[in-house]
Amino acid sequence: MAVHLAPDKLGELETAVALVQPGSMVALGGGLSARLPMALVRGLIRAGIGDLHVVGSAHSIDVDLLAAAGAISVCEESYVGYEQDHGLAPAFRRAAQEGSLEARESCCDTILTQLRAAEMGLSFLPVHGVKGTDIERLHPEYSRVTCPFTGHQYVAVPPLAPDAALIHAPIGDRQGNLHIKQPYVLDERFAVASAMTIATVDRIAPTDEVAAAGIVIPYYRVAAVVESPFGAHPSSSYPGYSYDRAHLASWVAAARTHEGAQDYLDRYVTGVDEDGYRRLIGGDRLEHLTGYGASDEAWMELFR
Amino acid sequence: MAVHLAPDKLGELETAVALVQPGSMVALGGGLSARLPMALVRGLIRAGIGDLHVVGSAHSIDVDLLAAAGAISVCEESYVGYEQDHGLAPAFRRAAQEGSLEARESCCDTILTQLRAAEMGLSFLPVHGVKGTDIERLHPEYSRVTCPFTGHQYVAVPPLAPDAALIHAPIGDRQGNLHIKQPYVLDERFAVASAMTIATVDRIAPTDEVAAAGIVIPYYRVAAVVESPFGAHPSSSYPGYSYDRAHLASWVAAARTHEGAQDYLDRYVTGVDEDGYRRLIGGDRLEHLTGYGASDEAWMELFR
Amino acid sequence: MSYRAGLDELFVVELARTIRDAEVVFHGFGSPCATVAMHHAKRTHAPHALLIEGATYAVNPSPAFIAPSSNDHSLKRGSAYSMRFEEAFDMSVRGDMDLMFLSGIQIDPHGNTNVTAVGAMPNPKVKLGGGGGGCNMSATIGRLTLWTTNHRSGRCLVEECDFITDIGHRTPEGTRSELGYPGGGPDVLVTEMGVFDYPEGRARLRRLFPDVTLEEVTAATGFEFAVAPDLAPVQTPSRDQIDLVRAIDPLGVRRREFRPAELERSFSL
Amino acid sequence: MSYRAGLDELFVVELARTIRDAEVVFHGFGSPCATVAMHHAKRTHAPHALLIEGATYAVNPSPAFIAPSSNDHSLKRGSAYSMRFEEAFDMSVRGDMDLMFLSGIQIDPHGNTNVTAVGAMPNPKVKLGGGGGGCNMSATIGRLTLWTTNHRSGRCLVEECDFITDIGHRTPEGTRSELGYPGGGPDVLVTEMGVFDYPEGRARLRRLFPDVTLEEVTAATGFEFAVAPDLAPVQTPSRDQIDLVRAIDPLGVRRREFRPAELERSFSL
Repeated sequence: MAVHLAPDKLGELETAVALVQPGSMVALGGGLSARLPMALVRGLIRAGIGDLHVVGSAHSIDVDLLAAAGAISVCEESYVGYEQDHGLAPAFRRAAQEGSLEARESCCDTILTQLRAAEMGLSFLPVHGVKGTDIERLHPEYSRVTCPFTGHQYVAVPPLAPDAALIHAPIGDRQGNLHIKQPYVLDERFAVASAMTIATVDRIAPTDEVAAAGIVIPYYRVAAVVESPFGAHPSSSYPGYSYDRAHLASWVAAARTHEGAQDYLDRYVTGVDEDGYRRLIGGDRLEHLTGYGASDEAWMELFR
Repeated sequence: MAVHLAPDKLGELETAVALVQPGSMVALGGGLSARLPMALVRGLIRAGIGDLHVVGSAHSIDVDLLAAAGAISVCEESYVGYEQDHGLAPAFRRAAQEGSLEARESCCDTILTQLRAAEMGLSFLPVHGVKGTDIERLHPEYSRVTCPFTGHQYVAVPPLAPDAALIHAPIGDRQGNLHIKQPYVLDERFAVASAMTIATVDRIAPTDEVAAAGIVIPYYRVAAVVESPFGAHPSSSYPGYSYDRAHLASWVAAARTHEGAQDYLDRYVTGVDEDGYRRLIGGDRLEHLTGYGASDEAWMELFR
Repeated sequence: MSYRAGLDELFVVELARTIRDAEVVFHGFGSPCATVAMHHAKRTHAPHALLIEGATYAVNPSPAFIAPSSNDHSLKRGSAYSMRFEEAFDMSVRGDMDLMFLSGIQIDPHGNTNVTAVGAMPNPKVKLGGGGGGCNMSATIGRLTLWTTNHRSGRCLVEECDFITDIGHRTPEGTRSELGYPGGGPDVLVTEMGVFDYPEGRARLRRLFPDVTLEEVTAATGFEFAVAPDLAPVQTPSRDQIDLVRAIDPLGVRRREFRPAELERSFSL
Repeated sequence: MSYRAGLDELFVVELARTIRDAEVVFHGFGSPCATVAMHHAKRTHAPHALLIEGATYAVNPSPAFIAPSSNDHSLKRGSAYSMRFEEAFDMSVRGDMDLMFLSGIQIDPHGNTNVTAVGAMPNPKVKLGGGGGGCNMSATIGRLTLWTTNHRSGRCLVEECDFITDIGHRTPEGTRSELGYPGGGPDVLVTEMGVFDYPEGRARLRRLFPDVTLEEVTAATGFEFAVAPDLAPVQTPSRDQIDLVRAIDPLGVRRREFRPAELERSFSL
């Protein structure tokens, strides 16, 4: 939660991911099919930074890829998967079942509450539910607290202050001011509760442009910013591009086996840098994903 | 905290203020010289709705006028006055000193925390300070709570859920969607924590225009909306108009005596409706306050 | 003259019927049937409902189609305002949401649901996706409409969940009121076979889809259940209602919740 | 060649000196001297400071003038981002703010301040404005710069506050650490007569304005205080520094904090 006041934080992906220490707690921005910090995830895998405690709400291929790379020790998310479209996350699921990662599953609202405790500088906060569910058993770090006014007993949760928040934004400036579109998911909370935010942006823009669009995460929360076009691919980064449903399907199919997942990692992650990644996906395909705005029909066709 | 789903809530000021019951807890939007809900305050005074428990952060003529009218029983604000410019609030001060209102002074952060407790549906929240100060003595409703993790003892505060939030916005639509500019002060929190929001707007606008400007308070929090041009006068309602420093000075001078304050109320509040109020202030004067944007020099001249 | 509707279409209309007008309704993610149902209700009997659109948290949008991912921006179309994440969750936990849709890979007779794991944690047989916000929200939201499209498998409606992710009417630790939970808990459970309610906090069969028998339901259900005295077939929707389902969801995303055999079921209207 | 500066100008430069570079600095409302000092520091020795502008909560603005009300929009000019109220307060209470300016109608030797009432609440002799956010913020912010322009009256620096609104180094209930407060408390007190520090949690005179004597300070101060062995005059600002004060605050809003007699004091540079 320190502030980051340097006037220019623009740098390379390799330098940015090196700010993440092995064994640290990492918050993943975005969620499901939107604004996942994929370039940073790929960068972490390339750099071999592992033993991570990842936290977040509902996520998909970001966690799944890190799990496939063996980079996660604890997964404290509320959901990992591809909804009804592609179902369970194969690599995450395999790692959880084998016990090579600890699935310390949580609830969106509990994580929100723990981040708020960190933001508010409080050593605990109460949550409404959890009591009586098996989620409580996965979290020996929770406790109970009794309201001094009503006598009601709540589950008490400790603050969650990640070492780093990884966030992708469509635009940001060199100082680290970031504009994102709703849903912000937990990104605002992550940026405040974490010791630092590491950001990728599709495009570096002048401060005036970012301010006119609306600064959602201010520069003093951001330790490093990297220009990474299509850095959220295969998730979306509106208003730039939609998510790549076919690519997600191909990953899920490949990842059904350990070998398939490793082949994908070799090909799309460790075998290339981000320039190479974009070439592999192909300019035509990426261009196609930017065409969602032409008409409702064009947008719908992306998902057919 | 009920939702308000009627499609058209546009109505008259008299009808809107009648939603406030005598004896109820009323949150005052805006703060200091900005976006005070003055038309609603004047409306309450005209309607003789009193015995109010007002809550808010740092306020000025809104509380002062209500105090002059004898409409406040409990004042739970963090500050009432005119900063270094015009100093203490004469009518509020007189009422507090005489004991005709209870100055249950609070702290901005405590009020924020209590509103958050209401928003989060929690029966208590801890605050950081207060312990060891005399503010705690003014609030027998506070308690203490011990953190189950650290053993630290915090002051615990109960939720604050006002019966009505009075908010002025530059624009809003008929359904009650409101756009305001930063500083939002506590208006977002008031709108959620209160049973209903009663709004005045300088101008009713189409929903598209309000959405493009940015809806800060959504329609389902708002029970009634009234079109009241210059409804924040003598405070500001940017981007429409700046605050009227000379008018504030004349009120403060008048209110140094009980009689002066009553003369002001007779002339500017109970003797007129809002149309009459604007005529008394004068079209030229109001027009002058809208001219702040012509140049830095023009803006500065308003305060010379 | 012949007009046939699919089970998926009847199913979402049945879900839509659990929404009342002028309510606050939410579903979260991974629930295309609930998404379609919400828009269906809003365009028919619940025009004043406040819809919170999936994981976009957009208020009252009118999307041109339902996207296969519930936080795609296409789902925000026409919405003037989107809630922040925290606004939506605060609203639910303080009890300002009237209805949430919730599904489960396992559902017990009390309406507890498991979306965490089949088999014992920490190294389960099948690690499922997880519960999103349900663990807290199920404690406080006005009432829950549960649904599953996997009743017939015999593995969904079970005597005991392997893991309780979201809270129903009672868990081994106590009833909702003993646990201090203000929400009303599960009100209705819609499956691809029929509809249950919870008159005493325990599932009771209330309706059957027209092509399903009580015996089939009994065979597929892992717990004993009461049968309502007025057990009857699900009310058949009108053709307009079915047309509306198709108009709301031209991609047929709702169909991805069903096994192929269920999608072959059709009904003459 | 003659160049004279007013006491108000020396005063805000002295306040500005308590700001270090690359710090997070806040003052709140009703404090034009602190406002001017913040902008002065930002444009001189603290270019990387993160300034939070009064009650606008705008980050690093460069206003064309200082308005007489601290939440006027003119104070936001040039700021790309404004904090929400809750962001600013959270930042302070979790200890992410380095420095806050705080004034008091009464200030005791421990640096407790009273801005609530002179005389006993609930029906005091004088009901003052109130403390804004100070009651919580003074507990957690890195350090506080206190100031008053009313030292000479003899009524401000008192042995005991009639009411403790904001916390200093100890109250009758205990020291900061006994109370569990993480912030460092008052670091400096600047008055129109001189400058105090708090080496052991108690005010000690460190500097005198050039036209003030130790005897005058002693006469005006309602508590006993130590005197630093290196007691010296306040360092005179440069002409450029004074010009900058005038450029930042062309309306002279800072002067509204001072009694007329103090404004007549001037210093040759």
